Amino acid sequence: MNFGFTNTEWIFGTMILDKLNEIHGFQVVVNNLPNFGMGALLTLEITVFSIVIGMVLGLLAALGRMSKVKVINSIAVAYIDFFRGTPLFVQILLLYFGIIPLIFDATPVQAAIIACGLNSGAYVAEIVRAGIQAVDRGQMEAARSLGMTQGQAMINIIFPQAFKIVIPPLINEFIMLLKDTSLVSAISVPELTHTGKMLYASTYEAVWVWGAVCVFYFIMTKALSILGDWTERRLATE
Amino acid sequence: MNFGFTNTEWIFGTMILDKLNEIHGFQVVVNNLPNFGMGALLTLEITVFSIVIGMVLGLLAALGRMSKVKVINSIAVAYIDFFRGTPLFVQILLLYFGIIPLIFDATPVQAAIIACGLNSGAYVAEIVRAGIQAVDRGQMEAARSLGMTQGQAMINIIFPQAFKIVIPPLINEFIMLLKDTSLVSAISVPELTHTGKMLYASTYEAVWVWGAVCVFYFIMTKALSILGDWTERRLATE
Amino acid sequence: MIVVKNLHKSFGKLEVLKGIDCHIDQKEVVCVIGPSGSGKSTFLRCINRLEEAQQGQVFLDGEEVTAPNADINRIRQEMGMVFQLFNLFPHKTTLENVTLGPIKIKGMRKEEADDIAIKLLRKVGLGDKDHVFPGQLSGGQKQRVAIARALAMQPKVMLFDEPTSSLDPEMVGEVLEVMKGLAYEGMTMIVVTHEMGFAREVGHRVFFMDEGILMEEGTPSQIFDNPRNPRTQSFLSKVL
Amino acid sequence: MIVVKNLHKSFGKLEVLKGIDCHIDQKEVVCVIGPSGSGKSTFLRCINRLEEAQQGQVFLDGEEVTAPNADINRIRQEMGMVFQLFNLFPHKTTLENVTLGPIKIKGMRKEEADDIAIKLLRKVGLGDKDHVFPGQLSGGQKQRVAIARALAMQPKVMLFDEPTSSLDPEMVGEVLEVMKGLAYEGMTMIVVTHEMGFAREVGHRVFFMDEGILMEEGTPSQIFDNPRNPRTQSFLSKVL
Amino acid sequence: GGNEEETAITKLVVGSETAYAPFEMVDENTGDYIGFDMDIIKAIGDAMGVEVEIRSMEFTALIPALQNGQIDCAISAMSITEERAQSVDFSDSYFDAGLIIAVAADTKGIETLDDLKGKVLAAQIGTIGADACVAVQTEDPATEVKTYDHVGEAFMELEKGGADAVVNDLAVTAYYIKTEASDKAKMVGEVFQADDHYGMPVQKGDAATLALLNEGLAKIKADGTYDEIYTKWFE
Ligand SMILES: Nc1ncnc2c1ncn2[C@@H]1O[C@H](COP(=O)(O)OP(=O)(O)OP(=O)(O)O)[C@@H](O)[C@H]1O
Ligand SMILES: Nc1ncnc2c1ncn2[C@@H]1O[C@H](COP(=O)(O)OP(=O)(O)OP(=O)(O)O)[C@@H](O)[C@H]1O
Ligand SMILES: [Mg+2]
Ligand SMILES: [Mg+2]
Repeated sequence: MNFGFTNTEWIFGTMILDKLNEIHGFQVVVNNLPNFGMGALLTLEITVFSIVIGMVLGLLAALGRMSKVKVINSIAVAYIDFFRGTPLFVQILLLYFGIIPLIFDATPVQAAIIACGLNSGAYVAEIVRAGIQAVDRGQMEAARSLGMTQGQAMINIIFPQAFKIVIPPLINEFIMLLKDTSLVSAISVPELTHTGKMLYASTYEAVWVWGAVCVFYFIMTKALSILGDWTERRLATE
Repeated sequence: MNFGFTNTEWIFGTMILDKLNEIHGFQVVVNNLPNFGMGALLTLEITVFSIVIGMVLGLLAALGRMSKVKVINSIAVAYIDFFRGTPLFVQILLLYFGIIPLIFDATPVQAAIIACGLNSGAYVAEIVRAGIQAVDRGQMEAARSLGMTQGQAMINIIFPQAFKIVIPPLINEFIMLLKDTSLVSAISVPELTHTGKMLYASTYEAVWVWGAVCVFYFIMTKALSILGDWTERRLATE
Repeated sequence: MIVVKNLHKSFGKLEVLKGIDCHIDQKEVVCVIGPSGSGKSTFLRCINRLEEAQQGQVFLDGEEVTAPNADINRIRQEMGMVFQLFNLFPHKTTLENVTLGPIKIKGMRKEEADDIAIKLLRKVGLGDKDHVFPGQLSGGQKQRVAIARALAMQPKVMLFDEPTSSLDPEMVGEVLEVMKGLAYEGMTMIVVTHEMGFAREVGHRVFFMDEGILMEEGTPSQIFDNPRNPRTQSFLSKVL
Repeated sequence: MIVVKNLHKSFGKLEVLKGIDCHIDQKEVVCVIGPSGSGKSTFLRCINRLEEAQQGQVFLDGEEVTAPNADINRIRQEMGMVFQLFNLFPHKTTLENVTLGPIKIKGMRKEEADDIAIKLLRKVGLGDKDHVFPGQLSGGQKQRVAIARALAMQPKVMLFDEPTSSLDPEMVGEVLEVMKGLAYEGMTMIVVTHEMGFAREVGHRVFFMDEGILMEEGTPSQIFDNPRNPRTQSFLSKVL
Repeated sequence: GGNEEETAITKLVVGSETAYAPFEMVDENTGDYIGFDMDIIKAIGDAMGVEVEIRSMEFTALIPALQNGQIDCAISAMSITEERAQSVDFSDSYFDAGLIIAVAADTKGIETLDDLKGKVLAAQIGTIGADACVAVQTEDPATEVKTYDHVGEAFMELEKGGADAVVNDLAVTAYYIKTEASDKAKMVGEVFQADDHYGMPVQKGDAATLALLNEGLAKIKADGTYDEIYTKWFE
């Protein structure tokens, strides 16, 4: 059962593996692979829920930001400015320990999703706004000159085109958010980074533990960015 | 001494202040304003040093990324991919506890600057690359058709134009980095977030402490983004 | 049919239209010429209120287009507009580009709109391109689709803003042909153009604009053969 | 002076030049005409190797431009190029645009380069615009600066790629005037253009290209008045 | 250099997780580091004539920082455990501690470690309190353990109702309830792991620092300084 390797390769491979197995940090990582896996899964879960919330909030905030109604505009601007102008890490602590308890009992995971969702909403808002503004002005003019109302033009002409423009930066935001979920480890959400923290606190194997955590994150972000490139190419050829 | 306020305003103002003074959290924040200030100063310091390192590394990495020499290109790509593909938080822990001690004795502040500098270098690299590529292709062709070498064209024609394009996203990266320095609180750098953590642990005033920390960050990022807008406007009119 | 009274338009401090007065009769083809930046596009865009004039009035068949309470979306349906850069909707097929207005704005049934659109596409010589996206068309084809799109709303007047100036030379002809056809069918048209040949052959009247003022107007032969205004003379000497 | 032998160029699968052979004599003005996408620009750009041909040779005064070991940076100094979109350096004044080549490439002293540049700017009618940035110039002025920039390298031949087609009509004349002047001074020129008037008046020979092939060549009167190739005939019928 | 060791020590760089009242915390009015541990190490410094510099860091960072030589010793209510003793050397014990369970004031039915099975527990990452929680979880996987960078965050979780109990050092929990939560939380059951003692870790093999700490500790215990400090913080 050499799995297609030559004998020398096989011997060499097993030798390296034997050597590795003698290293404590390597054992720690291998033994905890299931834990890392579960942490990564929760990381993904939080990311997906957050981006969904972020997209809804972001769309609303973008429209609010472009609205001519003063109050709506101010609210949207304040929301976007606050969440883009302060660190997510501090937002998480403020929301989890300060604000959310005043409103309702949230589990750490719920709080994490709320915090990350609110934060990414602010970034998505700017992406959406940029996307809408990137649609050639002539498109709106052509639609209006046919006799469409502002709303009809938005829905039929501007949004469908903005959608395409917005996809690549949205995927990028997705990737950013995935990395940012590492911060919710501070509120005891047992995601990937928290898994690393626990393991590190009991083994002190910094290079191995944090190295392994990096590898897990890298695989996830790489997969997303390949997906992003693929989508971008597909959109370009369409 | 009413500082130009009317009597009613003055009375009303002092009343509010009296009420606030009765609140524990408010007192905590007011008493610790100097500490927040010092934390904010260290935050700025780390940010400035990191962005300088980041700009140098970023320029090198961008050139490496566009180089046709395979080895240089691969190194640049690996560097950029790793630091953009994993969370800064984990990078900080990996570097501070794992990698840097293998090389030399770094203080937490040094380690923070190294970690943030390495991280921002990867992002700056992509900004610089995008900036160079955003210069109209015709510029390179015009320069080459005069008889300039690739290098002469880069230095005389492309870089000066890319520079202008790159300034706004660089300032944006500066702002991102300023917020990201909140993460070095994990390696006990007594910057703004760490100041908040310590104060929170002894007072449990989540809303006041983290609210105050947010305000400090917001002031700094807002100042930077106003500076950025101003620069952008100046560049546009030039 | 169209009456313009004392039209003024500024962008910030820049006064682009300095009081335009004119009237255009039904079935008349008016060509607007003049140097770059003289305000030709702005004039056209003020007529259907893509730009809001600061002062002055525009009337279409006696109805004031510039009135604050005018139902501008309905009025615009009666004024088709064709742009220099086509402005086709890139995410829709040519057929959808043409039927979008009738269906979404007029609430026409899809089958009926398709019928009309196919006829219009045939008329502009693109009967076979109905399921193609604008990205796959040449410039001349795009502009012809844009004309069909405007015609689909059955407008009373057509406004053209340099419809051929972003076309490769060998495509200019095919677009001008379509416009000529329209003119002969009796469509009222205002055409901003640099194609002096077209203006001379098809235009009933030519307006020469410079620096926001309608400097001179007259029949093509008056303008081209006997320009009285020195500005007109100097402009024509450069472009003819 | 310039000899082109069996020039082939493809972009991926798209064969753009399918074997071009021609020679251009000293002091000759050759105008290249043809429909959009026929490969005119590519032909010009292969001559100074802005595009690398896959096959075939180009010679300038007997020296092989396309040789792998050719000192292309020196050779390019002898072939001035003017682009459709001007490609002036926006961060430099007009004077700097013109002196950059002589100073940086030829190592000329700044004073000397300034002298030459001022003379050239005067020659193209822009003696007063030396300290202005390109952003403040009109299209026609930009193109004239671009011509001065190319001339500052004292080239043996000038290549023009549709130098007037992104200009407003009233600016076309001023650029063609400058080119005409150059031609009369005996500059060797290859001009890709849609300005048939210019080609007829100034060109010594006209090349008609279509689909990557040099379909027909001859004197202007041969090409414009008696085109033999049916493609030439059909193209000219559209644009004249 | 090994030779100068005895004469070389004029300054101690001391790591501490300054978020563990009453052992170490930030004075909410001045921002200074205060607490039992802080007073002890300063007294040792005074007694031995060395300068003391406190460096605030995460609890989990203390041992790595010692190993890397970033700090000379730590004082951070750190229990002397076999596991830790593999990585660092500990000074003599300077405090007898033990773990206690804290629950919300109105909680009934939680008295012993056994009662914690199946409950939601909160503790600080890397502490023996967290180890105790994990031990409960190992026995009954239905137990949920929430861990935080700082114990204060675990207490907040209890206050918010996000946890049924906090397992932590007696003195710290007592101080927290006395100063912050006398109406919100209470301690239940007996102190356990009472053989738990706090020590000051130094880098493995750093005999000089260890000697200095032990000598200083002996001195302040002998001259009554230790008792003064103890009274100040715990009575
Ligand atoms: N939206 C705008 N904001 C500011 N200035 C504008 C705007 N639109 C046009 N202008 C300015 O108004 C002037 C007239 O512009 P307009 O487009 O009407 O000229 P034109 O005669 O159509 O020129 P061209 O032949 O180049 O199309 C120009 O100076 C132009 O820069
Ligand atoms: N860099 C390139 N990559 C791929 N295809 C190209 C490239 N440059 C030109 N082409 C294609 O080669 C063909 C010839 O292009 P070229 O620009 O030489 O034509 P042209 O005769 O100059 O046309 P025009 O009059 O529009 O300028 C076109 O189909 C064009 O799309
Ligand atoms: Mg115009
Ligand atoms: Mg071309």
